[in-house]
Amino acid sequence: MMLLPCPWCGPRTATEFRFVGEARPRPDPATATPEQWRHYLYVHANPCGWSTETWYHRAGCRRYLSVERHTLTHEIRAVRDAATGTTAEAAP
Amino acid sequence: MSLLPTPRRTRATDRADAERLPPRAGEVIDRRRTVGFRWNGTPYTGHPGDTIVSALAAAGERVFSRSYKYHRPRGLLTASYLDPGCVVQVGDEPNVRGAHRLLAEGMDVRSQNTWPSLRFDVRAVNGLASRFLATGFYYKTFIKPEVLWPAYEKVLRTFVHAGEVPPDSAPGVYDKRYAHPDVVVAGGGPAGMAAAVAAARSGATVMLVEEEHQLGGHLRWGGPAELARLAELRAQVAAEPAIEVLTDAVVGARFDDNGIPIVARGVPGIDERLVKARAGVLVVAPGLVERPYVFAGNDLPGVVLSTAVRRLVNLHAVRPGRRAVVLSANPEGDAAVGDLESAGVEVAEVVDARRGESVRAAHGRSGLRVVELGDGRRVEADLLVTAVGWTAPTSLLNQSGDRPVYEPRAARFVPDPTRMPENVLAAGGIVGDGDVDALVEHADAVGREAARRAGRSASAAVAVPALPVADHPELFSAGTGGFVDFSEDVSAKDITTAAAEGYDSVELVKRYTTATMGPAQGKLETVNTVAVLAAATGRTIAETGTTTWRPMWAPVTLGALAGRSHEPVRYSPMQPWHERHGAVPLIAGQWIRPEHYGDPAGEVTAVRTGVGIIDVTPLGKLDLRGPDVASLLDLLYVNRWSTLGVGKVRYGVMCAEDGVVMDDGVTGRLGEDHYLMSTTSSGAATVWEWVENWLQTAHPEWRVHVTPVTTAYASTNIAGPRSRELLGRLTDVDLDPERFGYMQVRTGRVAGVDGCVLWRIGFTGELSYEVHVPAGYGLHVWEQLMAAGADLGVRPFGVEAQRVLRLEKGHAIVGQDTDGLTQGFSAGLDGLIKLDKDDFVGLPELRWQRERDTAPRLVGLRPLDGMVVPPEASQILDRAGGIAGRVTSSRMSPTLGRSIGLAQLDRELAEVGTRVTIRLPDGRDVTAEVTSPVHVDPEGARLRV
Amino acid sequence: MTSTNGDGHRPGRRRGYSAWSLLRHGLGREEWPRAWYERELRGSYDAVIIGGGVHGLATAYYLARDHGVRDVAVLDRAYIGSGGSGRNTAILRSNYLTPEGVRFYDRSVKLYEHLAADLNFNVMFSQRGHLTLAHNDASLRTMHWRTEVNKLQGVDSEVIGPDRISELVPYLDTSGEARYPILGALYHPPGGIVRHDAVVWGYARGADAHGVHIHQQTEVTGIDVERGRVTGVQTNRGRIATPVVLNATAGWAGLVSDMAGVSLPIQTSPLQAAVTEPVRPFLDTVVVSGTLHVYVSQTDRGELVFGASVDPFASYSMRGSLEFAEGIAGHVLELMPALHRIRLLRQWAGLCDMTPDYSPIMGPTPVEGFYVDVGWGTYGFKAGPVSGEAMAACLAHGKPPEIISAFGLDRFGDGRLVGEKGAAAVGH
Amino acid sequence: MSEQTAVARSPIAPAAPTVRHGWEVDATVTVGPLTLSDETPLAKVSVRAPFDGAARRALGVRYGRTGRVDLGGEGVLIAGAGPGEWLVLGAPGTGAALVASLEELLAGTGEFTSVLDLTHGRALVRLEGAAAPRVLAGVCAIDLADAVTPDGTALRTSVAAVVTDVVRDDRAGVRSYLLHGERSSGQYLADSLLEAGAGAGLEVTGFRGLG
Repeated sequence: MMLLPCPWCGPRTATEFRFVGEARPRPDPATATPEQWRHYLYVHANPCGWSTETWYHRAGCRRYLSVERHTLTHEIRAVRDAATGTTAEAAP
Repeated sequence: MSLLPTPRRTRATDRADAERLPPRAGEVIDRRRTVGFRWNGTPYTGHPGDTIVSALAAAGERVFSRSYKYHRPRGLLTASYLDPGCVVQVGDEPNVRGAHRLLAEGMDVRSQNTWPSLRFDVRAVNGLASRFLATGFYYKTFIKPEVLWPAYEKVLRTFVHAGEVPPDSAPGVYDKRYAHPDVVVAGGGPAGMAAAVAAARSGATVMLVEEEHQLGGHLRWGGPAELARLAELRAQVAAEPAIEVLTDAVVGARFDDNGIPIVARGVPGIDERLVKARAGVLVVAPGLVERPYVFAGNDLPGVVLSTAVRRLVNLHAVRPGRRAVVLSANPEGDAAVGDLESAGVEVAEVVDARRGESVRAAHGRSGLRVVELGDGRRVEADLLVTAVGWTAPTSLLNQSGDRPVYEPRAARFVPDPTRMPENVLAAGGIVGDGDVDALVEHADAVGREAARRAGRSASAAVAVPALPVADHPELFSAGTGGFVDFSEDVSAKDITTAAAEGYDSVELVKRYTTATMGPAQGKLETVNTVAVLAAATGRTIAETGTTTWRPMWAPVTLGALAGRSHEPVRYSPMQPWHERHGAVPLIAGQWIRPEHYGDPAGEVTAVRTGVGIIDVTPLGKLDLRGPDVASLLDLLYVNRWSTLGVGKVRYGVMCAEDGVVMDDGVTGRLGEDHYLMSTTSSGAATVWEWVENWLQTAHPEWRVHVTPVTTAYASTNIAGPRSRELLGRLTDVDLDPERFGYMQVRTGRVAGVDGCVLWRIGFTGELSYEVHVPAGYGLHVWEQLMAAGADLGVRPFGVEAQRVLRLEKGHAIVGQDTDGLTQGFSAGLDGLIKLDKDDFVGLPELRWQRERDTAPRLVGLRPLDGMVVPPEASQILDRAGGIAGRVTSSRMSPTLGRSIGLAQLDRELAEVGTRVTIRLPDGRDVTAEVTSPVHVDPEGARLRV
Repeated sequence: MTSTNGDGHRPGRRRGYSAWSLLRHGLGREEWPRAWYERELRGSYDAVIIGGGVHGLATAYYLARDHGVRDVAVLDRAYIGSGGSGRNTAILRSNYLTPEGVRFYDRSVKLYEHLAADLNFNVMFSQRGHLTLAHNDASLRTMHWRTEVNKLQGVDSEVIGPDRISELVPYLDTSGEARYPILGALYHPPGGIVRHDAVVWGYARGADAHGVHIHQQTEVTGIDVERGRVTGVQTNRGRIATPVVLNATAGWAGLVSDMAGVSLPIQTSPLQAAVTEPVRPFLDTVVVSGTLHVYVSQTDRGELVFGASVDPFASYSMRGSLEFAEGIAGHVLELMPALHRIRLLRQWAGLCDMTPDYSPIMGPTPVEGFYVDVGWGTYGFKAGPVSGEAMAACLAHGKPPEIISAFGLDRFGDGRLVGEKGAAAVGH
Repeated sequence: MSEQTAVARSPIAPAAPTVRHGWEVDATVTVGPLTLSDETPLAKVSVRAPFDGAARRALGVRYGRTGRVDLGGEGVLIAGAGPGEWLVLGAPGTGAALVASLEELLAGTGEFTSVLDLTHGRALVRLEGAAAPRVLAGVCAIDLADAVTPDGTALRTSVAAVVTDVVRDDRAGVRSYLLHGERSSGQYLADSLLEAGAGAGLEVTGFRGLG
């Protein structure tokens, strides 16, 4: 299994994480049409290539992470804390 | 008259060591000791260091198995792990590689796929019939009549070529561990040893992994110079403490980010160990695999590879035959001639392929008798040694992303260095050719570079010298037939036929003929398959390409892969009491909890009429602190929370963004900025992650700290009309209903334990208190409750009684009375969902669900015959006989003395009073009336006493 | 759509396979005819089917055979059956959860039962029965639910207890002492296994015989859409003009649909599988445990074939993982402890196009002439014949037949999902 | 109101139970070189605060490291268990006092902080001995080499498939790991370690405390 370089914990096997999915903006629930809302619920870009995703490090720091990952090679080029934006370089 | 001696039939013990040679310089057997074993029931002996097959060969045995499809006799071919003819059953263990597995005292070795015996196998198919078993024959036959196919299939299954696993197979001992070496070297030949030594000297930790039982590779069966070099390299390895040597072990695969499984046998006390290495750099140094030659009769016992002969003679001191023909295209073949002569084997003919000489066919019945040469001459021999070239076993390189390319000049595939990832290097024969010095020099540079890339030396990139490939004639097939895949009984003709039928790409021919799909994973077969296919299609080998090399390198036992079982189980602090009091366990996810204590109906009655206590520790609990908790709750629950006062609890339901019901529970406000949330037992982990998800990704500005405290508290629900009386005997909290009302929370001391949280809630429909005590005191408090309530008739109750109690009260269980598509208004939540809130998770979908008002509803159900309890999942039919819903919960109610249920039912039939038809599993239909979900005490009077 | 057959090839059945023909070929030196031919790639076809797996080939076969539409090209970027069709674990069953699903897969099993005779190609469908084990109350309840829905649709399913399970599969640990005790099972006698490649080849041979062109090593690089309708496809071998395109590319479905500007509710994830060395046959039925994420069957060659649930993240990688092999081995041994000495021989992966409700997406799209037969997740192979039959009708008539009407792409916009998650998640 | 003196219990069943500091503990004493002890009676307090602010400076420990400090007259071990998350271990029975001291310590930071006594919510064991890394390598994927995880390292990872805080806390130069996790799987965790350590001669010993 690939290693995911957690900005807080360092590289860990992907099994320590939960894949949440492609990062998608949430439409305004007050104004969203059914089409817009269900696009948000169901439709994926599903690229074969670079994808920006959310992962949760459930067996480690328990932080939600924003991950840029290549879906074919599993190369990872950027990981940051979803809330604080912290990267490995900036983590204490 | 034959030049060959007639085999003499004697008792096996008489023949032990009959073919054993005088001591050899490089032999690995210990002649001072003998090892006894049985072969097909007959006692044999060998020496420590012998493989099963070398011991049998030393006793003069030459046939070790029958082939997969045609049940042809098969003998030794490679004398290595890959040997397709030497797969045997050892005791309980099937498919043991007899030419690799070391002999052990008392082994019960049997041949596989033979009936009634290895010598006389009735399924053996003669040459004529084999034409009908040609490739693809299954696809073309047994088509009609259809009804007969199952019968045909049964017969086919009896042909299976394999060992057996008894149902009472004795347990094995398997181990698994993680490792983090800087460098893993796959292959312990001269290149692997040199690379390991160089890496270690550069500061790296190294795992050196060798499939055979000793380091050394081909040096082991060489002459005095090679043996001297071997000793020197072994000493260098032994001198490096940073090298961990694993023999009888293989690198199984290379996965993402150098995740490398290493499978090791021969660890004392352990059948097989899986080392899960995460390596900085992988050095691939498996050497080369000698390739068989394709010609008629090439599978006869007595037709062997040159490396096999050299191993047998030099490592095990076994004379492989009496009279030999050697087909040689390379120095290894030439060396085999020398070995044979030194072993007293008459070399009748050396056929030098470099001079255009060739072998056409081998003849014999149960073993080789005559070799037919290219020039038409027929030579009597019991041994035909072939040395026609090499296969580069590139499997680990392919798995690393490399695409080795065919080099016709060398007649083999070589790595493409431009496609190798940074963390993988290759050394030794897989890269190129040279004498030992050249191989070692190259590997030394590779080892130093590996250490550097693993971050263990700060030096500049190491210049790795080139290792050129030597010329070698392209010799794959004599064009006279013969087998391409010995394990699968696939002939050259099969490949040609398949190509002619349209299965003309390498992947299709593999799938159609099953060539390369056997236990050797293509290491012996792939290149010959490709070569024969290329010839059949008029393409080059490079154009034809190869099949994918898939993990594992060598098959791994399920036991080793599984390792120790890691299936966490969770217990409440009261578990010892439950076990002592006859609780019937219920496995609920990781939790083990009491289902009942022998009488669930009695437990229900105790709660309705007196008092009962249930261990509800598994209920999920989250401690929430901070000024923004109310905003969080308003977002996650469908109902309103900002109005909840301190000291109050409220029931809440969470939906997902698609409006589907996700979880429910009560949450209490313990202080101004302090709440305790409960979730379902199974939803505890999911809800925690869900809460964190919204906090971290949507509202990082909110100040909320979430801490899971599920098992910080042992939770007991005290339920029943006398629950107040019982609890009052043990707590200093004022239970007066005027001051501690329904849906309120208090903290205080229970049974001498401080810091307890008391909720007055009513899942059971009775007056009840849920007491959460610091978990270490859970057992103490439980025991105190049982003791203090003895005169009140307090009874423990389990999950089953609770299910009945909540069903009587009409409380839905998320996941049972709802499913993966049930939205809020289909779960009986009409009164709870606040569509007028600005936002909450799932709001738009619930708004639309309300507007459509077409979704199924959760209803109560009472069969007209109150003695009939429709099993849960019984379907409810509409008037046309279609499915209109299903019974989601159903029990006999001890309180009402009749059956009651809950159901998901189509909107049209969901009005109270409607009569519906339930189809029971036994096919009968019963009529039931739709009711309110609340069957007992609909006014809630019992809760508010 | 009109029926044409431009290259003068005579459709119909070519010389058949039988014991007699085998005898003839065995005794003589007569060569077998090709199962299908390499045809010239033409500049236009009445319909282009992207994806040479069982779905694409079956659609082409039924289009030509039942609807007379023979001017059809099936394109595959590698070789036929190179995707999910050749990578699945070849389990067939119809014991689904929703009435729509049960009816659909039941039709597929019925077609499979007669497929060998229909195609004159033995696909070795072995109806050895299918057991889905329940290890807890919740899954036992789901098994009952499926059973009742199945029975109402005329599908043979029942819930059986540990004793009967033990009779069917003596190697299972039914002692009740296990960490995951076996409380019962959904038993589905018509379920079984089939030779997956043979299904692909049989359909390819049949389609070819009816005039369909099969083009391997032909990769689609673009789809031409003008004014809202399809006009052709671009390939690595040139452009093909066509008014009708079917996307039957499973794991790659999203990428191909994107070429036509159609977004799909699909996430691609690998599904891994593995096979052991052969051992003497001891396992007659297919055994599935949803709780343990594992399914096991034994082929006529004696190999045990294992599968699991999809990898839990989006990926187009077919490299596989060690964790899969460890997990599957651990779970198999939880069920059948005696198998610990059997060796895992080989593992591989295929790509699954997962939908939110674990039901497929079949039928027209907002782009006229562009049809999808996608969203096959982990259950595409089971549905090969019925999908081919239904999609052929859909292409021929321009609208989906009743049997797939619940599976339209528009259901996601309308919020009408078909909840198969409970039965399909690890429902092999 | 009737009550008996309450005894607190660990989730890990003791071989030779006795009561100390109000907790039932194991009286077994082993002198072997590789031991596992149940340290659940230790007070365990969780602190939450911004990961890099004044609270962190006040605690003196960053994520991934440990520190031993004196808090309200008690020697405690502080582990940076997560970003913005600290685990404070103290002597049995000091949980409430620790909460008070920590709240006082953090009050001046002006940051949003929480202090929570989790003594009863967690299980804690100590694996000690030169061979401890070998045992742990059977159930934990972390590289335990000195260069990667030296003494004073705190991390969280999966141990035998259970999420666990792994705190390296060598004693007298001997390798020692504190393993801290959710309470109800404490017995499972201890059993898993004993199984993984069986070949290395792992033995159970009684409660030791922080000393």
